[in-house]
Amino acid sequence: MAPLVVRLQAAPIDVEAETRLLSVGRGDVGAIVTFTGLCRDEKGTLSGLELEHYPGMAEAEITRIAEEAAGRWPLLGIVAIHRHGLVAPGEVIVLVAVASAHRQAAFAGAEFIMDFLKSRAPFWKKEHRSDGGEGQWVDAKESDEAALSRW
Amino acid sequence: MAPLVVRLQAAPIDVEAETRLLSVGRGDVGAIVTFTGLCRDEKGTLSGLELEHYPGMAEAEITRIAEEAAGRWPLLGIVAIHRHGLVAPGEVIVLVAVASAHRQAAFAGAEFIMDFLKSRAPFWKKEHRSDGGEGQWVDAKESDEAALSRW
Amino acid sequence: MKIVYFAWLRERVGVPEEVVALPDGVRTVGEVITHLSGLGENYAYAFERPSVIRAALDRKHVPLDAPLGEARELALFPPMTGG
Amino acid sequence: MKIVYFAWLRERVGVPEEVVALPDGVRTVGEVITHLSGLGENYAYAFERPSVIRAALDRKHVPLDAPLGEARELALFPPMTGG
Repeated sequence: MAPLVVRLQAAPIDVEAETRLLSVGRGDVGAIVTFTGLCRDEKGTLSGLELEHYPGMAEAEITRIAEEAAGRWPLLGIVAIHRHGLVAPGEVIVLVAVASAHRQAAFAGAEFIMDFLKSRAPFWKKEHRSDGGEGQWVDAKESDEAALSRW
Repeated sequence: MAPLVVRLQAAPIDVEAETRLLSVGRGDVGAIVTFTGLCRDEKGTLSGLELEHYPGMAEAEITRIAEEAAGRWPLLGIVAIHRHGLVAPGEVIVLVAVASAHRQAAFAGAEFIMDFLKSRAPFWKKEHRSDGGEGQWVDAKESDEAALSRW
Repeated sequence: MKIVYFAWLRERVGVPEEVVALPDGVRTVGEVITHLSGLGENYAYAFERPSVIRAALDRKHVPLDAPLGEARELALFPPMTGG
Repeated sequence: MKIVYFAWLRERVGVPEEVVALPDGVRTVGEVITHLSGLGENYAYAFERPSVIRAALDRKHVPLDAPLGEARELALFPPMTGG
């Protein structure tokens, strides 16, 4: 496996710059699959999401998931970057980019990482309401837990 | 369905600019999956790939595949851009970017489009060899035809 | 009928497209291929393995047993390798 | 033992972390939760549905019946909603 970049940051994610690292100056990468998860405004009712995380564990857990993916498929590079703190609608919450020689491994690796990141990486989202009212903690979806069973 | 962009071009693809169109100024997009297929150099033996296409049919066929995806999943936007002519190693041959509210639909839509694009869009690749020798036409892979059966 | 060729089929036939007068009995794509195969060495070489040939009528994929119908353009090409 | 809380569990308990002296009989994560539930109304509210609680010992996920062993930090939190 080649580059593995895992990072948490409060600042906006530069998707293009982070993804470029996977292919620049090399001729073996034939496929890159990039997933970006964006903050939705829920029909204008939200002004943003507050992302709480478990420092120390969050980065370690994403690294563990990425390394598991690298062991399952012939990947040539992985970038996984997650925001914390306040994120505005339209901004990127998470970026997962996976490089491989061929598309099947790149797709599988990216989906695997996202599925496990959703249910295993210690992050929690709290809504910030546009009307200033008390926002709710986002509920975990059963479909996210169920998504793990296919791997 | 929202924006559907299908284009063939001889010029390099600006992945970042094309993908940005899917989320700019909107709060309903929660997930974008981007696939880029890159020209490999096959351990330095290739100086590039010549991409031949069937004008008129290529764009129509990719549009048909994208519309089929939009009918199967709740997609909020699709961008599919394919190079023709000479492409150098490291350059993007094809970009498929799919937006949705949630990640499962975005992943499925992007994989579906790529699987059908590979075996149904009328493009053919000829190798250009680094040593100046006569390059070969790339053979279709049986695994690409087989990939269609899962949809 | 206008026939267009792509990739190594185009290289072997020697032209990217041509208009071919088809005998009366030729009614399907496969029958066109059989007819073309008899037109010369370059055609025989191009169509030596008919089973790998793909076809489109008026820019829509069709199987080799498809009738020509009213189609104006027949495209013949190897399996596609885009993406 | 050092216990850390996240999300609505942190809000309900009222502190992000604390050191709790555990009685001798408390040997598993689930037993810690039972013990905490008896420490006051805020704890009882936080842990009213023990089945939804997730736990990590020294920053590794563990099931609720996991023994505490030599772990130094227990984290308790709701199901995760990252990504």
